[in-house]
Formats: sequence, structure tokens, C-alpha cells
Amino acid sequence: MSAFDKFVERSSRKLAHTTSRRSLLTKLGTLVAGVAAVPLLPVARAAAKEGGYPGVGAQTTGNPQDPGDPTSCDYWRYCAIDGFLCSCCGGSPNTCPAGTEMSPITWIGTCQNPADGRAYIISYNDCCGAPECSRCMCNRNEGDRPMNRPQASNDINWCLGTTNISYTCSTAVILGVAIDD
Amino acid sequence: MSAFDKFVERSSRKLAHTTSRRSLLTKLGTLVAGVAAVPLLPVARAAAKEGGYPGVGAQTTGNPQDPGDPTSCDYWRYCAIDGFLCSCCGGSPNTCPAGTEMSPITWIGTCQNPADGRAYIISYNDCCGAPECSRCMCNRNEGDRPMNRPQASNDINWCLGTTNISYTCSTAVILGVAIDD
Amino acid sequence: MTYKSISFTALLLALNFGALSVSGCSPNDTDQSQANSPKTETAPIKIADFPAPLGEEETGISHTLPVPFDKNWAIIHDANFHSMIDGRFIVFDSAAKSKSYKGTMHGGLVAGMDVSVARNEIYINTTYQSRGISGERTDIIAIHDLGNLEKTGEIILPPKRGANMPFKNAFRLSGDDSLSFSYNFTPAASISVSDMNTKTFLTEVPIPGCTLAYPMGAKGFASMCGDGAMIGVSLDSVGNVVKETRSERFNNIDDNALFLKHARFGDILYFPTFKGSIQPVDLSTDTPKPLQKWSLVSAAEREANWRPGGWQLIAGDNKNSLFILMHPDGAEGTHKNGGSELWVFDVNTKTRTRKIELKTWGVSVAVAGERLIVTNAEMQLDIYDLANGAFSHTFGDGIFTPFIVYSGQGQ
Amino acid sequence: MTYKSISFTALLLALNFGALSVSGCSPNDTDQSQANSPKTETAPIKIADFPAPLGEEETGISHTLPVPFDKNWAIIHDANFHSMIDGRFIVFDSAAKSKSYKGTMHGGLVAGMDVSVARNEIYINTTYQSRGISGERTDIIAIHDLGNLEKTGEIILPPKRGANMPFKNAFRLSGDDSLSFSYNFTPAASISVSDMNTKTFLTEVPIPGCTLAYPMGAKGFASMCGDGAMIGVSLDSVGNVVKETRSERFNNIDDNALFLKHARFGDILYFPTFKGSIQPVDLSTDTPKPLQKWSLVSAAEREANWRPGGWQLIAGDNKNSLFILMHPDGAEGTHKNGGSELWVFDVNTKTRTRKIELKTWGVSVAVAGERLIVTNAEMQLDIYDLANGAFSHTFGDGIFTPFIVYSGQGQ
Repeated sequence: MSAFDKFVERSSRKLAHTTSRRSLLTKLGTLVAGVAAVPLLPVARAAAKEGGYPGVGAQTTGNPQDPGDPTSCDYWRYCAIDGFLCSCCGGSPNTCPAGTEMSPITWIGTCQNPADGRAYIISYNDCCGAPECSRCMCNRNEGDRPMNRPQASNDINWCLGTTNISYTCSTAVILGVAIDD
Repeated sequence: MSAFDKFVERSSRKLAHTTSRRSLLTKLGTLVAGVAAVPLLPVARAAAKEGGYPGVGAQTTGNPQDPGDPTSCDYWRYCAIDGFLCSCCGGSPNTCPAGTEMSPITWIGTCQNPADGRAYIISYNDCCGAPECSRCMCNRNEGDRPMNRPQASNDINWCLGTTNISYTCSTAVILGVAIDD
Repeated sequence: MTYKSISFTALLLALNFGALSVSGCSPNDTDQSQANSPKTETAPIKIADFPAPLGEEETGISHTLPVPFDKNWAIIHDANFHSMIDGRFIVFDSAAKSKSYKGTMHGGLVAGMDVSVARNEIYINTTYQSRGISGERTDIIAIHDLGNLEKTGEIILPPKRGANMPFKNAFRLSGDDSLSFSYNFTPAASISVSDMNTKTFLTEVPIPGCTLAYPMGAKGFASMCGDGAMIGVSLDSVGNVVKETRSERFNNIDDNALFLKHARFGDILYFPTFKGSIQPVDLSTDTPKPLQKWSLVSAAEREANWRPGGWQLIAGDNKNSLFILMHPDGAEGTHKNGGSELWVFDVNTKTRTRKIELKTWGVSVAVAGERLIVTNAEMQLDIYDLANGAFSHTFGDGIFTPFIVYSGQGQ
Repeated sequence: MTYKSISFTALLLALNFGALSVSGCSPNDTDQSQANSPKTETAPIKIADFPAPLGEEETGISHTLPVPFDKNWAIIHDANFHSMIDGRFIVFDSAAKSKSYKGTMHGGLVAGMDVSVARNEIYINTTYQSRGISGERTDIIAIHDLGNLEKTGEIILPPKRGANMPFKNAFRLSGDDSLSFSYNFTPAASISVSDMNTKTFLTEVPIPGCTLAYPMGAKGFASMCGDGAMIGVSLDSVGNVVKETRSERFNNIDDNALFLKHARFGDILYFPTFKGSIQPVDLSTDTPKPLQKWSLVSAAEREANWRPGGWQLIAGDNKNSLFILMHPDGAEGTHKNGGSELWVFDVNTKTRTRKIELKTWGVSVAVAGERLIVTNAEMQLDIYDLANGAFSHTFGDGIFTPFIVYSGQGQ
């Protein structure tokens, strides 16, 4: 993986982002591009609008400041996700199912939290190593860009740097507030 | 494949069948048990009753003595088939698609031809080596028996003795008339 | 939703290309340069009810599962018949309407599966080819940890596994958990025996003319034969055959075949027949012994051709009740059709104790703890209450052909 | 249908267990013993119109395909996204309503594909793991014979293939068919170059900050970069870089990005942009040269936010017409949504010549001979007449996520 290491080294030196909470991002060490190589399609979002995926039970976070159903494609954190929702797959919005490993590199979106009105930086880390979950396919492309801007492209499977390249599902982890409040 | 060879040798010595047209069967050398390891389900037959599989064009044999649509699960030869119809997959009722090899051993059914009223011995040879065709899933179980009667069981994938064990689709080859007329 | 694109665009403007980092690879991160483009946008803060923002969240966390599994947990075998090389075993909680999906393991090509609760291990007996559908074939028993579902090793077997529809008895642990039995069909029939403590393949036991392996005693198995008998094979701890027996012929395959599926209570296996009887077989000795057959149907029901049908059409609880899918208007060839009703019998009294009208036509049935799990004709799972037969909910999405649901203990 | 079961049962009675034979393995078949049970049933002959029965049919016959493929033939890439390791390439005749499915080849994990008509070969650039979703990874170019679709060999590449949605330009043959270009992303970006005459991997060409390979000249390629430029890489016959060039920056990725998909006429590639322009790029020299951008939409259409969208959203015929999927009410994030209409432009006059209202919402489009092939939102293929845009028929069943349809020549 020497090319990978070189890339990381080079990238790290150039690391930059919009928020002044830079230490947050660099601490978590996850900047970011692309998520699961899974479909597009307006179809994929339709289910959420009809009240969730069939055969998947609704969830809540229990936190009024984190509103909505993490098994719904319309959940606020998923504004730029592309893949199977880990919340439907034995994980949660920010954790991976048993038997999978979270990708250390991935891509980010900036999503507005309807409860507190803040824009948050969301890291769409893939969970890798188990079979495709195939549940709760969700694709939203706000801010998605083609692969020549990989850090903003959800066309990429980011199970890179994991022990197993196989994609299972996608999380949506809060990295911090996008713009200082 | 010594076990296979031994089996064949033993089986050949014991070969027997109902029809007096034994030479036909032994010439073709296909007796017979089981077909593709593919689903059961009443569902699988429903499509045929509703006028064929969606997105699959109808066919005819052109022979009034061989009536019906070979892309329909209700086609007379398919009375004990279980699998994807090769007629929908680049083959025909009795030939395999390009890139596949017909299994030398398989299983048989006895189907009534509605045009001439005769009962025919049909050999459900699998075509092997290409991806699953996945079109025109058809399962009919008349005469099917559990796997302890393998030669009458369609629960078995008969891509045995082929260079590739992967199942693609199933044919329905006329071996002869079941009972002398 | 314009705000999203605005703020994201601002972010993009600020990101120079290649701005990627990796956990733990940036020891000097405090020295990194600032963004090339200064921040120019401000996100609209609409609601003041939450003075503090949500906190940053940790990455890299994966769940583990509590072992032993809860009694209501089950393991779905999605053989994925339109992509058979990509089968899956899904662990799920049949009692939960939410967060019920717990995780998954790869199934390869139409696998068998069993669980050792004592060793906290799940075994998946399957076949891979080096190029997916072609190339070198390898038959294995994959070993997975029960607590995190990760694959921890594998036993390589002779590449002879039977390629057929999924059957529970194509792969079973022995009664004492020490051996495993894997069914081969080339078309010569045999059983590959492995030592599950040392994780080594031991030997291949020929079972000419017979099929599958039904654990018998501590280390033996029975097998269902084409002549209507069952054989009994007793093994020692290294897989040597120490005794081989043969029952009388009791299975009328032509006229009223036993399904190869059964419900088991203690050492007695209850096999349904195509036309609606139950054939118990006693495996408490080293010789399979058929017991008195009894009928599932009354004279009137027989007249209406109520028959058992489906794939895994029968299941048993731990209270001597068996559950079997039944359909009316049965005939030659309907034995895999499934059923509109689930009939419940007490195997001791041989009487029907309940009929459950299914919400959706069923093709397979399983029991897990306090739940009945019915694979319906749409290939989703309907969950019923075991105690009263009431429909609870449907588990679905992301499962394709779940023909068999195992209990969390692999039964 | 009782007759079926009766005659079949008779057959079963007559078959003793193990009665199997194999072609060519029974030289002494005339000596074989008769059935154990005598035949006792007679099939009811109902109709006397056909005095002779249907003849026996030969087994063992497999089709071959006429090469070169007919102009209306196309190759579907079904990436099979719910079972990504089991992707497929399906050859089909877009002009035929019946017998249109010709055959299939395995696609592995989200493959690339190209065709050499001169060598009668199909190349599939893909990834396998030895245990399906785990184990040893091998990246290859599989070689298939055009006439029978059989795999005849493979080239093993460094295991660096980009894991991403399928892109035509992730794998391409060079202009003269002699080399192939396979896109790597680890996340370092490079192109693996192979000699397609000798079937050997040659070298890896780094393309830092760029993506995909657009064939340029006889042996070169261009690549689309993150800074808004394209690079041009010229190679010799053994894969050495003989010249590397860089265009001006013309791609405004933040505000109006070029899709990575294009229609090609001669040496000019026409890339649509998110907001509805066409950016032509001339690859006739060794330096990619952006030409004058032009708009797909009128002022009124721009007001209604008509925008291009979909996956393979653009295709070209051989008469300077490009076909592009368009949707109204476009906004940030709608660029993969597909479209309700297919707009047709003459690239020479830069004017719209036709609008085709699609029967079903489309997400990808292809041209094969005299047909337009639209992957619709239900993931089936709607076939339209290229000449007049009239809907012809739908091709479906057994295809799951056919995001890209290639021409029979791999374009």
C-alpha cells in the first residue's frame, strides 16, 4: 500500500476545510470523498417519502435535537449519502454492524439540522467486510460532484484502507458544525 | 472424478427405464435426476398464467405438433422443470445459450403433449458455465420427489460432469415417447 | 433546501483538491495549512432552542452481539437465488419490530449452517470459485465468531458438496458438537466428517443411495435412502465408522414420500409426507427405527386435499408442538407450493391443537423463542406470536430468497 | 393433469435407484438389464391428427453467435448492485422483440468492458476475491470470444482497480485497439496499461489528481482532473509515456461540473454539464483542447430548470446526433435523477432537432444501430426507434441494475 501511504502523506500536508473547527476534523482524521458504489436513482428515495422502507421498523434517536427516523432516507444527516443505511443493518447512524469495519477515509456532506438550524459536517463512513446489507437503499446527491473531485463524490466505494474491500452499509457521523456559530 | 466414474459405471450396469424405446435413451445416454437448484414457489408459475414474463417476447416452435410458447412456464414440455427457461436465455427448449455447456446427466419428467396426446419423456438438461440467466423462472413439480430419489428430484443442480459447476438455465429435450403407442 | 447546496458549495470552494486524511496517519496535523479559499458563507441558524450544537461523534465503532443469542434471535439463510454465489446469513431478533437486523455473514453458494453455543461459533459450509462462477473450486466450512460475526478461520473440504436447494441436514453438527457432517453428491453420495474442536477435515463416509445427515447419538448420523430405508452410521472421535445399520423400508417415495424436512423432539424426528401423514423416526439407538405413522388430516380434510407443502414446511417448538404449512386442493406436484394455513399438532397426543390462518401465503416456517417466522410467498418474513398465533409484523427489505430460517442455535 | 402423475409414477416405479447414465460412458449399453418393474400404464392418446410422434432431439448443443455482431446488438452491463460480486454482461438484440437475449458473461465486481471487433474479443476488467467478499483479491481483464462468449483467458493486473460506480471510461481500448487502459484508485490514481495483442500487463501510469481514461490518438489517453483541466498522455507500444500534456482549466466543478460521460464524434468528445451546457473537447492532437461551450436549454427552459441527469445520461449516433436525458425542476443534487425526456441535438448545428417524451422515466441511454435503449427507473430497458423516437418494446426480466448499455462494439 505504498501508493496509498504516499497519497495520505501528501493529502495530509494539504489538508484544509471550511470550518474553523479544524482541530475537530484533523483529530478525527477523516476528510473525505465519495461513499459506497451503490445506485443513484430517484427511486431509492421514494420509499422514505412513503413512510419508510417496507419491513424495516422505525427508529428515533431519542434526542429532540437529533430529529427524524435514522431508517428513513429523509433523516437530516443523509443529505449526501449513497448506500444502504447502517441503521437498518445492525448499526446506527454513526456505528457499524457487528462483523464490519468502518472505513478510515470517506467523504463528507454538509447537512442542515432542522431542530437547531445548524449546518453540520457529516462524514459518510462506509462499513466494510460483511455482505452488502441491501436494506434501506438511499441516494441523495446534494453537493455530490463527479469522481475527478473524489472527496465530493459518492460514486466511489470507500472501503479503502480497511482489511476488506467489500461494502456493507453507510453511516452518517457528525464531525462538527460546518460554520462557526 | 473417480467416484463419479465409478458411479457412472455402476449406474450404467443397472440402467433401466419404463419405455421399450430403451435404445433411444441409452443412445442419448441421459438418464436422469434433478435439475437446477433454483426456487420452488407457486409464484414462479404465476407469470405464465398472466401471459408470459414481463419484458420477454413470446415465441412459437412453428410446429403445430409442438404447441405453445417456449418462453411460458405453461409450455407443455415444462411439466417438471425447475429453473430459468433457456428459451428466454439465448437457447431454446432443447439447446443451450452461447458460452454454456449442456449437462450430460440430468433428470427427466414425463409430459403430455396436448397436440398429439402422447406422453413424452423430457430430459431437463441444465446449461452450465455462464452466469445465472435469471429470466423466466419456472418451477413445476409434477413427479418431483425428494433428493433421496435423485433421478426424480428437481432440487439438485445437475451441472455435474460439466467443466463448470455454475448453473445458467434449463432445457427440456424430447427423448422419446414415454409409453409405446 | 437551498441552504444545503449553498453551504456545501462553500465547503467545496474551500477544499482544495486532494484534501484527504486518514485516521492515525497525520501526527503533525496541527501544522497543516489553512484552506486556500476563505470561508464566506454563514449557515442560517433558525432555532434557538438548542444553545449548544450536537457534539462530535467518534468514528470507527463496530457493534458486538450479546452471546449466547437471545432465544428470540434467529438466523435467516438468504440463498439469494438470482445471485447464488452471493448467499447470506442474517442474524435478526424476531421479537423486535425495530433494530431487529443484527448483522450478516457471507453464505457463498447455497450453504449449510450450524451453531455451537458451547464454542460461540457459527459454521457455514459452502463453496467458492476463484472467479465467482468459474475457476478453482474450494469447499469450506467457514468459522465465524458468534459475538461479532467475523470469520475467524475455515476448514477446507474435498470439493464434493452437493449442489442443491438448501437443506438443514446438508450440514449438521454431531449430537455432542464435536464433529460436523457435510453432504456430498458428485453424484456419488457421501458425508465429509470434520473435527470441530481441532478444525480439521477427518474423512469421507460413503452413503451410497442415501442423502443428507440427521445427527444420531453423540457422534453418529442417519441418512435417508432411495430404497425407502434409513441408514445409521456410528463414528468414533476421529471419524471411523464403528457401526452401520439399516432400518426397514418405511418410506413410500413413489406414492407418499417423506419430505426430507422434519421437526425434532428429543431423539424422535417427525417427517411429514406428501399426502399428509407424520412419520416419526426414533434415533435414540444406533439403528433408525420408524414409529407408528399418524395423519395430519381428517377424512373431510383429506377429501378437500389439504396437504403439507412448502420448502422448510415444518418446525417444532420446545413443548412438543409441531407447526406445518398446509394448503387445500393439493395434488401431485403441489408439495412445494406452501400453504395458506399453519397447523399446530401436539406430537404426544397426535392431535391438532390450533390452526393459524396466515396473513400471507407461506412457503417456510421456523420457531425462535416466542415467535413463529413464516417466509411468505413474497419472500419476506411474517412474524407471528407463538403462544396465540397472532400476526405481529413483517421483517423485510434486503432479503431476497430466505427459504430457511434457523433458530439462533442453528436448528 | 392426472395423466402426468400417473405416467410419471409408472416411470418412477420402473426406475430402480441409481439408474443414471452419462453420454459416451456406456459402451455396452445394449447389454443393460431391463427395468425391474414391468410397464403397466398406457398413456391416453387423444388426438389422431399427428400419426407420428415428435422425434427424439439431440442433447449437448450450444449456440454460437454470428460475428461481427449485428449493428442492433448491444451489451448490457448489469452491475447487479444488490449482489455486486455477481455482475453480468448480457448480449442482446435491441431490434428483436423475441429471442432478443443472446447470452451472458460474468462481470465480477462492477466491471469495465470493451470489444475488439478486429480480434473478435470482449474484454471484461474486473475484480474477484477468493471467498466472494473476502480472501485474496485478483484484478483481471477477462478475455471472451465474441462468437461463443466463452472466457478464453485473462490478464492479471495489479490489484488497484477503482471501486466505484460503473463508468465506460474506467476501461477502454486504445484508438488502435493495441493497448487497454484500466483506471486505478487506491486512492492514488493511475492507469494500468496492457498489451492486448500479447495479453500482458505492461505498466502503471500515474495520473495524480485525475480520473478515468478517454482514448486519444492511436495509443494515448486523456484524463479528467480535479483542477478543471484534462491531461493528455501519449504512450509508445510498450506503454512508456512519450508525452504528457495538460489543457487549460475549463471544468468548473464547483458551479457547473462536467459529467464524466460523453458522446463522441470522431476525435471530439461532447461532455454535458450539470446545469445544461455541452462542453466539446478536441482530442485530435496530443493535447486535450476544450472548444466553445454551448447550451442545451433555451432561456425559458433554463427558467424551468430543465437539466441533464441520470447515470449514462448521454449517447451519440453515427450521424452527429447526441441524445441526452433531461428533467425539469432541476436543482443542486438532481444530476443523477434521470429524465422524463430525451433531447436530441445536432452537434454540428448545436441545435435541438427533436424531443422524445419517454414512456417511462429514464436513467441511462444508449444507441445501438437503429435503436435507442433507455434504462428506465424500474431498471428495465425501453427500446425506441432511433429514426422517429417511437417506443417499440420493453426488454426485461432477469436484469437488475443495468446502468450502462454498450453498443455491440463496446462503445
